[in-house]
Amino acid sequence: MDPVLRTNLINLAYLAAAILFILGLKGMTHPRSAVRGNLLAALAMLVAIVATLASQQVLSYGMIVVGVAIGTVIGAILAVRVEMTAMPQLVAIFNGFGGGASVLVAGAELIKVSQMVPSVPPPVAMSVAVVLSGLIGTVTFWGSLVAYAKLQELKQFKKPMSLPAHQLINAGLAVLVIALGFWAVLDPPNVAAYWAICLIASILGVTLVIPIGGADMPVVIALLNSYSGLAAAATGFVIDNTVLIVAGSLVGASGLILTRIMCKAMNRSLVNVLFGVMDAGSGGGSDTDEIYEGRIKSAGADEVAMLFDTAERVIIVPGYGLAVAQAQHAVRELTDILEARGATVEFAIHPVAGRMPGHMNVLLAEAEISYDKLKEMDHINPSFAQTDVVLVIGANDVVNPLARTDPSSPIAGMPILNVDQAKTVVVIKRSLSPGFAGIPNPLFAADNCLMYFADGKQAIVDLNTAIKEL
Amino acid sequence: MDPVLRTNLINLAYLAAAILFILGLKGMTHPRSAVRGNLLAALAMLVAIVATLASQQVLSYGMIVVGVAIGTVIGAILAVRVEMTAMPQLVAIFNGFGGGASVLVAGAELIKVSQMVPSVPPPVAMSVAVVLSGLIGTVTFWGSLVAYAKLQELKQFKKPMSLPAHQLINAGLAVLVIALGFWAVLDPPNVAAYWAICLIASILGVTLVIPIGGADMPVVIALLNSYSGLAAAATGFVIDNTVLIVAGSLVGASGLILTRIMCKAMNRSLVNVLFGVMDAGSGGGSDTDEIYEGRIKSAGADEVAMLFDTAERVIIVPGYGLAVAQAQHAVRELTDILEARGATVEFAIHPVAGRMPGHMNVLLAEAEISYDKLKEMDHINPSFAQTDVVLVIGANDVVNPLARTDPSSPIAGMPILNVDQAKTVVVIKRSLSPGFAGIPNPLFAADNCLMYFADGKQAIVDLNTAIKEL
Amino acid sequence: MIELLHQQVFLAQTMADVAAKVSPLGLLIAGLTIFALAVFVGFEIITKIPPTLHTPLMSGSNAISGITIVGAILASGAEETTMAAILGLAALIMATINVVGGFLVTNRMLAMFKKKRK
Amino acid sequence: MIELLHQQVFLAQTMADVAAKVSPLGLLIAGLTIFALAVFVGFEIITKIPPTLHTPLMSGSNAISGITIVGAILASGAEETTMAAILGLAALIMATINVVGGFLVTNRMLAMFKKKRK
Ligand SMILES: NC(=O)c1ccc[n+]([C@@H]2O[C@H](COP(=O)([O-])OP(=O)(O)OC[C@H]3O[C@@H](n4cnc5c(N)ncnc54)[C@H](OP(=O)(O)O)[C@@H]3O)[C@@H](O)[C@H]2O)c1
Ligand SMILES: NC(=O)c1ccc[n+]([C@@H]2O[C@H](COP(=O)([O-])OP(=O)(O)OC[C@H]3O[C@@H](n4cnc5c(N)ncnc54)[C@H](OP(=O)(O)O)[C@@H]3O)[C@@H](O)[C@H]2O)c1
Repeated sequence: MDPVLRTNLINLAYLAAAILFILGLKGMTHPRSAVRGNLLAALAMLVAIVATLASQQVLSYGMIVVGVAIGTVIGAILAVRVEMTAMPQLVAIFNGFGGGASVLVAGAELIKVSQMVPSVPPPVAMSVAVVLSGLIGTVTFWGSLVAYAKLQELKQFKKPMSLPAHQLINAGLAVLVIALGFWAVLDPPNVAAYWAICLIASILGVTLVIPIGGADMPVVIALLNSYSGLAAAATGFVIDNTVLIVAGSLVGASGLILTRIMCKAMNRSLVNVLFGVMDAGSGGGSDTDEIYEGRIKSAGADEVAMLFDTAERVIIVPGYGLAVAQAQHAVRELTDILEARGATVEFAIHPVAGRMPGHMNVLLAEAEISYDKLKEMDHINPSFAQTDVVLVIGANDVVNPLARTDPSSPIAGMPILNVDQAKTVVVIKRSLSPGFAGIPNPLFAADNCLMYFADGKQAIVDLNTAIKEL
Repeated sequence: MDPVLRTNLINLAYLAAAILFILGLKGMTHPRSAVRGNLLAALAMLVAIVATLASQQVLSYGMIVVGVAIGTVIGAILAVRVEMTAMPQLVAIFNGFGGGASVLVAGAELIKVSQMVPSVPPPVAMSVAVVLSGLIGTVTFWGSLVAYAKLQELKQFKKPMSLPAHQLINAGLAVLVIALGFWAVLDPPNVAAYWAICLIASILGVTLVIPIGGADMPVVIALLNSYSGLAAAATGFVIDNTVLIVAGSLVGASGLILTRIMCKAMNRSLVNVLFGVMDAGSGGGSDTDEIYEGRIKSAGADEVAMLFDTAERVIIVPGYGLAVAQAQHAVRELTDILEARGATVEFAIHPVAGRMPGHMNVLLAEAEISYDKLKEMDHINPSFAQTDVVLVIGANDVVNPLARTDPSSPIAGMPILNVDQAKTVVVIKRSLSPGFAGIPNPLFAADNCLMYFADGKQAIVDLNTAIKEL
Repeated sequence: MIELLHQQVFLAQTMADVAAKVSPLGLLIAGLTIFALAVFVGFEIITKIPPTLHTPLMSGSNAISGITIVGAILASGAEETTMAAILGLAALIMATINVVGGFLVTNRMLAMFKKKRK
Repeated sequence: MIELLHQQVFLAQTMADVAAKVSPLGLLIAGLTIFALAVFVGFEIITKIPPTLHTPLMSGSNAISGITIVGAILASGAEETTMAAILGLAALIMATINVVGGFLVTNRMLAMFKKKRK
């Protein structure tokens, strides 16, 4: 085929792919069209890949087949095998690989250019794009790996870690990278400088993410996701490819907005998430004792079961502890039992309950709990006052009245579920230890609150047995 | 300067202009940023114009100076002189000129190409774009002029007019235009076909708009506005110019959405607006007599003034008649008088009161009535029940309870202002004749409703005098 | 001219790529890409606009559609055949009226809202 | 090759225009235009997304960022120097994992919501 026509047809396919990507992303923002949106985006990717395979720059298919085969197998196995609860980690890993790929593509192109005969220095714009690809992509790669390790709760990464003079080290590394960047741009093509940038960016990726607490990882992943989009867009500038630029900048922009939305839901600023290492357990100590002392009423399965005997309206508030205990199936059974006894059961879903957005929805959906039982905060808050029993399972911060009353607390201003207005509140958790925000919870000391200390799953299983025996 | 660099710098300026246009349009969608948005868009235009003047295609500036000077003077005079109430017409005229300009630019380019030596047929894409520019631009031009005539209430255009077999004629013209279009594309460059297309499109522009009622003109103008954007975008393809494509398609898309939003606010479909000639006065006759007979209580200025003597809470409902009577300043005075007497006065603004969106806001703003007295429908509807006197000035359809009760009426389903819930309603209009929808209004026959028959302005002036004499 | 071209093109671009980019189809594709993206931007921006702003928005975006003034300037400054030049001048006058009048009238409308706001 | 170019270019385009379009700065501008528009689209689309969809959206858009697979294919199919080819293969494997895994896992997540909906 006429090479000009061929190139044009490929570009036309890229245009189609770009439009499909946009439609796909648009679809993903509405619950009803989300599945179709994802499929559209996948179709877009397929179109782009097939078009690329037809390019005259592709001379041999051997390597391509090998690479795609290996990647597909690994990706598919990971995606199909993973537990629902481990999804955030997996997304982090995938994201890191995307960033890494951008780095390598830009590097390969730079090597190709540096070996051209006759040697012509590449245009400035290309050199800049190469540097950006390398920098952003590498930070994404290592940052995502650290995020993975934290979410997977690998021992070494469990706690927020910070080196002495941490921000100073980061600043030093950043200055170093910028200097190397100037070198690479002013003396192109410069393969050595490129790898040096990637090296420093690797360290930077680790030191940037490692001090951030595991619970903030969803925000970090959203941000790194935005970065991987930007890295892809930069790579698009390097190899002058429209679809890379469109798809990359789509993801870059939407990731940034998503990051902001997530920060807002937690009532924190992005700067605070990234640099304001949260003082785990601050203000604990004496405060805690004061609040709890002598006011905690604890109960066992049988006592709690009695409460449910007469309850007509029950609301269950799931939290991070439900995910840790993997109690969703037991909760499903509890729901069935209560409904069989004639009670109405609803779930109150706080927007930041758990450790990733929509965490509770996914968990409860896994246990096949009907979607219309899950109520959003604004929707269900007015009805707590008419509720007989509220069962809080492994939630803490999202039901902490300090958010309303103590303007100095780290969750001040965060809207919470007003469970304290119910007739009786039962809280299932293993101890009085605090949740993610590291602060005590006066709810536990309230008159209408009963503590049921146990692992979430065991507690519910026992409770189910007890109710059946009533 | 190096011609390549010069072209590139111009394109860079076009990119800046495109971004400014987007930011400007974005700004215009929020009340607080609207002024700034408009200025940004104007700045964008300036950047684009200055960049174009630097182009090496511009060989002489004589004609340009003349053209810009004439256009600026005319445009500025029209814009500064126009009465607030005549703005919709003016926008229609401006819009038509934009469409016309696109037609002429595409025509000029076509002539240029047709006279090239050696003669090379232009690419298909260009021929198609030329045809689209001519067609869409011409329809926009003539359609806008007709819309202007209707809004200006020129005698000949006052009523919806329709020829016998009107839609058939339109269809015939459309087929003819398409045939000519094929000729122009298949045998390029074809100047004769182009002008023929423009001729037929001129007739089409008139016949498409002329049967539509004057009150639907805002929707038609929004649609024609979208067309003029598309014509500009098509012209952009003709002369291969990015900023024309970006700005044109921005306007094309946003105009289409705006059209849909406006149709929704009137509870009608676009097809209904464009082709469903509204039967003015249908269902009038006997119905009207039945509804009104013996139930109308009419009052004069003095009687109405008595009502205000004791009223503590007054709501004024302005409608199209207020604009016709130019009563806004008198209303302002009434407000001042009532407030001086200790009453609270608010204005209930229905989204489609008047004949263009925001019509009432603009009118009342002109009379310097404070912005926070103007309440939107959803906001004020619950408070009618606690209101002593509602004063309806020249509004009819927007307070017609038939919208709630009669599913066969043309305004069925349109949300209305629930003025009938107030203690007393006073309606100022000249007669019992219907409003835009052509239907009777049972409100006028309600027990708590007083009719005050007079021209809107005179009525308020008299009322003001009467209240002062109390 | 061809040397000019040659000298400006970075060699890593294959000649076929270059030729494709400036071929009629290539230009069309580049234009369509921009068109499609701009249409999406336009659609997405005008989602939840309050009724009060419908008229100013209409008038403001109408002024934007006067961008065709760019084409009119090119046409009337080209010293082409008389016919093309006359068309260009007429186009320029019309487009200028649209642009100048459009922005001014929008500003007047919006200024009215603003004044009262404070 | 130059003839090829010549023959494809429509003559109404001046040579300077053509040269500008394929010059490094011209390519950058074309890319930036697309970049800017796509950024606006991205910003505008993700405005009012419900929290439930945050995680699937994150995962889905993450899969989209695997578009760099296009670059990886070009790099690994180019029969270039060994070094570039090895980098290309590594890039291709990583990008494929991102794309395949990303879309699959997103689909799994979304399927969970959907099943219950009915
Ligand atoms: N959703 C998101 O996107 C997101 C992202 C980042 C951060 N966050 C933050 O995470 C927090 C979420 O609030 P939350 O109320 O869901 O959780 P939380 O405040 O972190 O509290 C979780 C509670 O679960 C208990 N728990 C842990 N393992 C358990 C087990 N096996 N059985 C029973 N209980 C167990 C813990 O108490 P014991 O140790 O005493 O059992 C802990 O107090 C918020 O502060 C939010 O800002 C959310
Ligand atoms: N706002 C928009 O964007 C828009 C666009 C298109 C269509 N519309 C339609 O327009 C209608 C607007 O409703 P509306 O209640 O504002 O107006 P309306 O229903 O058209 O009624 C206006 C009333 O004002 C009276 N009137 C006319 N001139 C007057 C004068 N000089 N002094 C006193 N009264 C005078 C007329 O009665 P007399 O002749 O008896 O005096 C008439 O009944 C709706 O049906 C809407 O759908 C609105």
